[in-house]
Amino acid sequence: MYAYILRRLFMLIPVLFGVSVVIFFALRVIPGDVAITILGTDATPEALAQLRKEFGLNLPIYEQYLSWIGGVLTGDFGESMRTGKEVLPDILNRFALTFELTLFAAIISWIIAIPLGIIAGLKRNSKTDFSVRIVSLLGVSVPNFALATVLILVLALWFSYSPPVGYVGFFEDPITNLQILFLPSFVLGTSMAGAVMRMTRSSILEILRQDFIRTIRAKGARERVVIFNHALRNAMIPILTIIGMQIGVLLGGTVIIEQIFSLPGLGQLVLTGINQRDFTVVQGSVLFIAFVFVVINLIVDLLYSYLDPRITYK
Amino acid sequence: SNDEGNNADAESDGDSSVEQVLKIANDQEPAGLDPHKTPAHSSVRIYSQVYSGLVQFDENMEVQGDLAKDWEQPDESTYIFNLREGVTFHNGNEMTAEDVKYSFERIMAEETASHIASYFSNVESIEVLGDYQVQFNLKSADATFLSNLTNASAAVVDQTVVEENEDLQQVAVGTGPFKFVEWVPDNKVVLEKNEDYYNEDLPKLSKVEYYTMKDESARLSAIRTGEVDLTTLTAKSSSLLENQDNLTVKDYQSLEYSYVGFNVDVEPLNDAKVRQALSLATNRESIADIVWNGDAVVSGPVAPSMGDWSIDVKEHELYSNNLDKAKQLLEEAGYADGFDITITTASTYADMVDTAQILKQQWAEIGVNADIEQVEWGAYIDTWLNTSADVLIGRNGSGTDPDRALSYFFHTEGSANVWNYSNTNFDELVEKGKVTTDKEKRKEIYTEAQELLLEDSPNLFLVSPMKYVAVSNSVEGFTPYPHDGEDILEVTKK
Amino acid sequence: MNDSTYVLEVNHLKKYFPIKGGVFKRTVGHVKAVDDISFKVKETETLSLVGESGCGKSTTGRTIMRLYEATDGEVILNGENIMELPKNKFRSLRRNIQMIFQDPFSSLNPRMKVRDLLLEPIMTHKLAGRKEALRMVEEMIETVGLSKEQLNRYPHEFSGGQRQRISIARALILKPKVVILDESVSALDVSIQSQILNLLIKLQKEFDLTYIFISHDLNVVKHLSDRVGVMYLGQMMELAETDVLYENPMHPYTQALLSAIPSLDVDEKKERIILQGDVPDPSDPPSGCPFRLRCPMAFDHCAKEKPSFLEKEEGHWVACHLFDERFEHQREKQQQPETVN
Amino acid sequence: MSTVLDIENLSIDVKTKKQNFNIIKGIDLKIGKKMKYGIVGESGSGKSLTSLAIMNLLPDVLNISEGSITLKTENEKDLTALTKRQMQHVRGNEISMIFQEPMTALDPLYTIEHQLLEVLRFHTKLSKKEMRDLGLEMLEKVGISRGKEIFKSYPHQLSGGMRQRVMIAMALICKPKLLIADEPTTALDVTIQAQILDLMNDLSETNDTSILMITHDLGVILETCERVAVMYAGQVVEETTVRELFKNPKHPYTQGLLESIKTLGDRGKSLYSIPGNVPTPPQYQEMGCRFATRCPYAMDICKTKEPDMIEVEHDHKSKCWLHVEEDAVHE
Amino acid sequence: MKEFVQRLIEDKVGLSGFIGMLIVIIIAVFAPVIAPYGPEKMFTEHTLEAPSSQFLFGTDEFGRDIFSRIVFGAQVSLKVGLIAVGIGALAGLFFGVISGYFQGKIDQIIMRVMDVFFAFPDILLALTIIAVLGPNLRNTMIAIGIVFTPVFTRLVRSAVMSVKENEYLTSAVAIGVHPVKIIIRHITPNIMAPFIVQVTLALSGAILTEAALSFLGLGVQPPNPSWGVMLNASRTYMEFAPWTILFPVGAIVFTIFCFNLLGDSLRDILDPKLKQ
Ligand SMILES: Nc1ncnc2c1ncn2[C@@H]1O[C@H](COP(=O)(O)OP(=O)(O)OP(=O)(O)O)[C@@H](O)[C@H]1O
Ligand SMILES: Nc1ncnc2c1ncn2[C@@H]1O[C@H](COP(=O)(O)OP(=O)(O)OP(=O)(O)O)[C@@H](O)[C@H]1O
Ligand SMILES: [Mg+2]
Ligand SMILES: [Mg+2]
Repeated sequence: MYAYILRRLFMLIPVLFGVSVVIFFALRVIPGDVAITILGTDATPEALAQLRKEFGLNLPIYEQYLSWIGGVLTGDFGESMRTGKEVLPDILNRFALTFELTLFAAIISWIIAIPLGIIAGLKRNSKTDFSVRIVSLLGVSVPNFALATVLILVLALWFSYSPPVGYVGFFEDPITNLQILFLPSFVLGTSMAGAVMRMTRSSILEILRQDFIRTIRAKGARERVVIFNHALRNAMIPILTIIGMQIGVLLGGTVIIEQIFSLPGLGQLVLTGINQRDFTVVQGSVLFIAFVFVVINLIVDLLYSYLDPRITYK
Repeated sequence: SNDEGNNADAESDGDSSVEQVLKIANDQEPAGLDPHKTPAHSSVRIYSQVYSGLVQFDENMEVQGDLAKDWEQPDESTYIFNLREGVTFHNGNEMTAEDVKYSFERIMAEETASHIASYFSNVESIEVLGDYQVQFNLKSADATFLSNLTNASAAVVDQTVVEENEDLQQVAVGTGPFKFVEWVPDNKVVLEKNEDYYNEDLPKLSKVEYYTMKDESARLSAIRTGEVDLTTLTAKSSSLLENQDNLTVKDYQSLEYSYVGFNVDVEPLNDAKVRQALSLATNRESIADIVWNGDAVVSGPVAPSMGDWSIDVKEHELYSNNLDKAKQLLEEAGYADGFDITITTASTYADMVDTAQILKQQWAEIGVNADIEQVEWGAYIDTWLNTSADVLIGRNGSGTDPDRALSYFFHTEGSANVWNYSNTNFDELVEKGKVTTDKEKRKEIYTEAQELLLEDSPNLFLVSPMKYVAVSNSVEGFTPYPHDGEDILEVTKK
Repeated sequence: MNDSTYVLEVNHLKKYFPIKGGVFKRTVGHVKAVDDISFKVKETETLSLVGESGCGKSTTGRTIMRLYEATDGEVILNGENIMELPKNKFRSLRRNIQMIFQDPFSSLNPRMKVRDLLLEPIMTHKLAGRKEALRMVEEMIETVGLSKEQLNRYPHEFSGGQRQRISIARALILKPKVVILDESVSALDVSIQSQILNLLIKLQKEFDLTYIFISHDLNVVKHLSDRVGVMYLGQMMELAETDVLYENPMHPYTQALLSAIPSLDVDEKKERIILQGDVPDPSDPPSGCPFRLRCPMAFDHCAKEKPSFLEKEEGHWVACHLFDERFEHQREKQQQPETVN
Repeated sequence: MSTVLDIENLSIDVKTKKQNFNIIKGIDLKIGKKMKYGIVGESGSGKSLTSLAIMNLLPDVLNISEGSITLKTENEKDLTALTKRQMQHVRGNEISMIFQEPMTALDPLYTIEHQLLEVLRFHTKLSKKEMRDLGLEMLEKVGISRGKEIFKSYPHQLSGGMRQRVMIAMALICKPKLLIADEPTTALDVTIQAQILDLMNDLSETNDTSILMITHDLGVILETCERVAVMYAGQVVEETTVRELFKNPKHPYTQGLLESIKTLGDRGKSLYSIPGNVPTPPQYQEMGCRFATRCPYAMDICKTKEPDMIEVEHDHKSKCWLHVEEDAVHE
Repeated sequence: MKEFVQRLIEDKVGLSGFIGMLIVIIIAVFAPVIAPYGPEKMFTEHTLEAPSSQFLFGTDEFGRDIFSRIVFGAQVSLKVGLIAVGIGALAGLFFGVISGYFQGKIDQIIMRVMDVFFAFPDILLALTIIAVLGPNLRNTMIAIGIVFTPVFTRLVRSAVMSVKENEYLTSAVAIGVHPVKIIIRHITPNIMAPFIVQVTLALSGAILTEAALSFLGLGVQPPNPSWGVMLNASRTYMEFAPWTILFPVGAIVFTIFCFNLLGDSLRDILDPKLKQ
């Protein structure tokens, strides 16, 4: 088990190396650099050259890469070219927000999706099933940014409500934090819910067809036992996959929601970074997100082996 | 609004029962706080509250003292400033002539890469005459010098702070009305009252919080529900708030204008007739109507809010939207059937994109088929800088002095003349304008220069938009000016 | 014996599957699925391999076919060691040795019509032009007892037995010398099974085929084979002519296996040897004789040494210490196997 | 002999929006106390459905259209008329069942202990310890000595034979009156099959449990059962004692089946084989005798009219027109 | 195939999805016929007018007919969907088949590279690619295509590996069929079921992603009538001209919904496990 974790962590290295190379060189290919975006229309060739020198952008690309990756390996992600702030603490700070948002969204989606999915699966082809399927598909079909925009407007116009401005961390002020995060989590959660609902339904259907369910019934089990102790637990495994995937996707996929709700999350950091050609920030964040993504995959895999004794990692 | 209490200053000039905390929503995150290095408006609005310069504009755009009590001019190219005594930086250090010298030398030093270095390229040397007296020696007479000094970036900084922090992007220690408290990236910047501000009555607020809210609908909703007290708006949303009774929308004419830039080296744009034809094909009112909700004025190279400096372009022939004339000019230039062209614009700014779309439609009427290519901001600046687009849509700030608006952008050697435009007559005119200190004469020169520029049309100057600020009714004393749209010095909350 | 009468010789064939483990997924052990097996197959005879699940029957067949690369050993087909041929070269030789699989439901590509399924081997080996090939297909389909009209159908439109006929046609259309049948009738019902077995016997005569018949059904094996090899845990335990083996099994395992077949005679109550325990894990086989843990006659030496595969009587090979001269006395000493009615 | 289970005229239909036809028709079976009863038939002949019908575990699309299934234990009850709750009490308690695939019949996520003791939790009020002891005792009985270890294992850690033993332990732990074994050894090797059949024989003897053994292997029937019903295409075509069936098969299908098995092993000789294929349910809807298409003796009437189940000899029933003809001749 | 059509017709949900998709396709194909005006035609006198008989869905801030733009927008959306998914699906098919069939080193290499791309969050990867290539319709399609490639590769690879379990594949090898032909004739057709399902789902994903990118101001650019562009542009007006946002959102939701309906029921239809 530990050997397995170790191996997986080891396998992280080539992936992260690949990510670092791809993002590093992609950024250099993008037209424009940080000097240009800082100076804007005030740019003069001298000022530009000076700034570029300051950021080391005048060095050969491979040297730039080596010095960056060398820093990263020693835990030094460098400083933002734009603001001069250290990159890593900023990433961690923002990750806390994005992660919280993702987690809430996931929880909201489970609360909505799993019970409905179970009901739909159990009553396959009934009216309930039909409506649940339609609703879940609708959930998937409505772009979350459209939902967010409409929600913000409707709440402000009809209920005079808007979430508090200025983000505060959960540990600073939990209540305000929850108030701030509720709407965005809700929007993300509903759009996640559709897929989870679908997966719940189909894996419940799949499990109910299995032989062992028949065995349990043959033993004289009540339906409640059949469903909750056996069917659901088995169905959780594929559901877990999709949840894991969604959490991974959300970690970087909250960009739009963060922007709409003015949340200083990781997505914002990258987006702003790209727009401002703040290479160090983008490189660092993307590498970090990739790291978290791979780790989440690992955790999901480990959860599998926890849920499913057949899966053992050696 | 619920907010953590402010202990620094309970009793204030405003209604003492109300916390004097102003919450402002901005569309952009500050790019950094170093006044010498950061031209972005999102930064200026913050560091201009923290730093002061030697002089400043009053509401009529007349230069008046700030850190300098007054100044004298022994000759055309020498300025002596007498500083206020007893002014301290927010860290308690006294501000002296040495600091002024240091600050401007920092601006002028090449390694600072300051965006306003060119403003002071005419400065020969700076001499400290006494603790409170400093002398600037210019290479030649310079009519722009004083107004350049009003620039928020021409701020006086504390040398020790610079040395401690290497640069000033993360810290802000000035002599201005507000002290910098914290900057939480992509979230907020907090300032608090400088109790030791040289003007004892000011500022009236005890605290200012700038929130970054990139999404306009979020800002709208926040100002509506009173979560924030003040926010900038686009023309489009301003009308949405007209009937809102808990707030007022204030507008002011900006110092900016939108333009179409041509690479005058490439065919067919190297032919002035073609450019004139395009000018004639352009219906600027329509752009003002659609893009700016009707609240923009037709502009030449010097924005109309520069008052006397700008010429009245409304009646100019090239602004007459005369399609027949346009077609005729095209024919003369040998493009009777029109041509194909690509308009490049920044996707970051909706108004530019909208403008491009309208132009595409308008120009089509004289047979010019335009494709629109949008690039995002970094690439846009790159394109601009390298003149890698034939037609570029943009917005310029025409500065506070006509020299900036004309010489900087269109002089053959002008730093921002990316258009490959070169006209010796024009060059001579703006060179002369810069050293002419007599206002009337200067005005004549610049009028001529503007006429010339319109005729050559290296750029098509379109419209100068209004800017809008939505202010909650609990805010008093807020008046935006073209040169300072977010002056909060006198603001109180009730 | 004259070598030329053997179409196929398998010498010391081994197939080990690696077990990966450890931090870097290195090979930490092996499943010795086939562990040093040798036998020869005469032209037009049927040699059967029997044994319990997991004993390596299929692996033997597949390794001979080079569907798995052998770990060691040689397979001599028509005098040529096919294990040493480069893959490309061997591909063209495949027409000489064909295989028919167990599962009638998954052994035909569901998206190909029967005609295309049968054409494919001919076209692959460029045995004929398209017209001639079509004729061959039509002939073959009738040979296996289906009709030309059925060529246009897809596999799922056929019953299991019919599908197995198609599989047979597909393998035989190449006119191979050797056919390996891996549990080819096990999945079929009794009444269908007899049809297919009859067909196989008929085709063997018609085309002079040599069969290697892999099965766990001892009744079917008895019916079909000339010689039978009994495998256990990757090794050959006993090999003899069918009648000899069924009448006079030497190896205790063979005895137990034969006794476990449910009898079909109402009046005969046969004595069964009930073996204890399960087949051991092939990745961790017992020392010495692989069968010793379940063997009712095991004695101390069985754990020490692996018995060698010896020809005890003419054509009757067995791997058991009881038949080693050194331990002959053990055989007498042992009680009659524990019996159950 | 008194009867434990009495199935009368059982028919099962498929009912969906798209299709609606009969699959199993007119099954009559009587299983006596302590009797070992076999049902034999080819794949798809309806053996499993019959057993599932007894347990009231038919899939949703299938339902019993006719007939009754009477369980005669302390009190007599028609299983088709029980409520869900009552049926749950019968399952695993009075009738239990083991399935063909020991691989998939156990929940992969729970330990053997959990799954074995679950039955006791459903049907008894024993304490935890009592359950454990009983469970271990039961494992002992099915020949698993390392019960405590096996308790902690998960199904995938056991071999097929072990799993099937666990299934048997699970089925017998409540001492049911009837054990239904649906092809309990098909997936197992011969030597393991011998172990399992042996075990089932022993246990039914000691527990007075009747067994309904379902298989397609006549050999298994002969080894284990006293009576047997031969099923073909959803019907019972012949029913008698095992001995009688082997000595004196009446129905042409049974005859063919036995013939083909008996010729197996006579090397060189061609095997006897019944021509043609088993019809599928949609095919046999309109047929008279469902075996008619493959029957060497088929007459005209066979194709159009379904024969009755006739007691051709004492305690020997067969469903074939041939018997009617014979009778007619005799009379 | 026949059976497949049969099943689709019987499945009302899938059928309605299919019909909906057809409607969108027809609208896209016949856009020039259906739309009363050109998508970029501005009626500057009629800016932001409510729906009327002249302008069925009203007009936008430039006085363009929203109905016409939505109709032409269908072209853009479908084009983005089809081409982007086409790129991703073909690349995924190619790499997935190679990976799954040959296994070993090449599989390792391909999958590690895919892992790298997979580790980028979708939107961020698309953003980066577009930043590199420049925002426009073509590059949006390429970017989305690249984003989808790892997903398809993984799907195809695992489908290939499960097809490889089938004996018909071993049988083809045994017959001596060349690996390339095995891939073309035996593997590819048999992985089509999950592949097609993924394609329909990816189509809706692509349309949504395009909308999201346009929303961020990247991706398709005005005046191109992409629904995402329309939606983004209209956000400012939605309060006093709700039709400007309502119809684009409606169009997106309808299309995605239909694709999902279809994909969902295709999954049921094509999944042999769910048959019965
Ligand atoms: N591809 C493989 N990788 C690893 N182990 C394998 C592989 N194929 C077979 N084995 C192992 O090799 C041993 C022999 O398997 P094989 O399939 O040859 O047995 P068999 O006698 O054909 O059994 P059955 O009657 O079940 O078909 C088994 O333990 C099996 O688990
Ligand atoms: N859910 C169902 N819907 C429709 N038909 C079904 C269903 N389940 C079974 N059948 C059909 O009922 C018939 C009898 O099936 P059953 O499972 O009882 O056969 P069996 O005799 O047990 O066969 P096997 O030996 O293969 O287990 C078969 O033809 C089968 O196709
Ligand atoms: Mg095998
Ligand atoms: Mg069955």
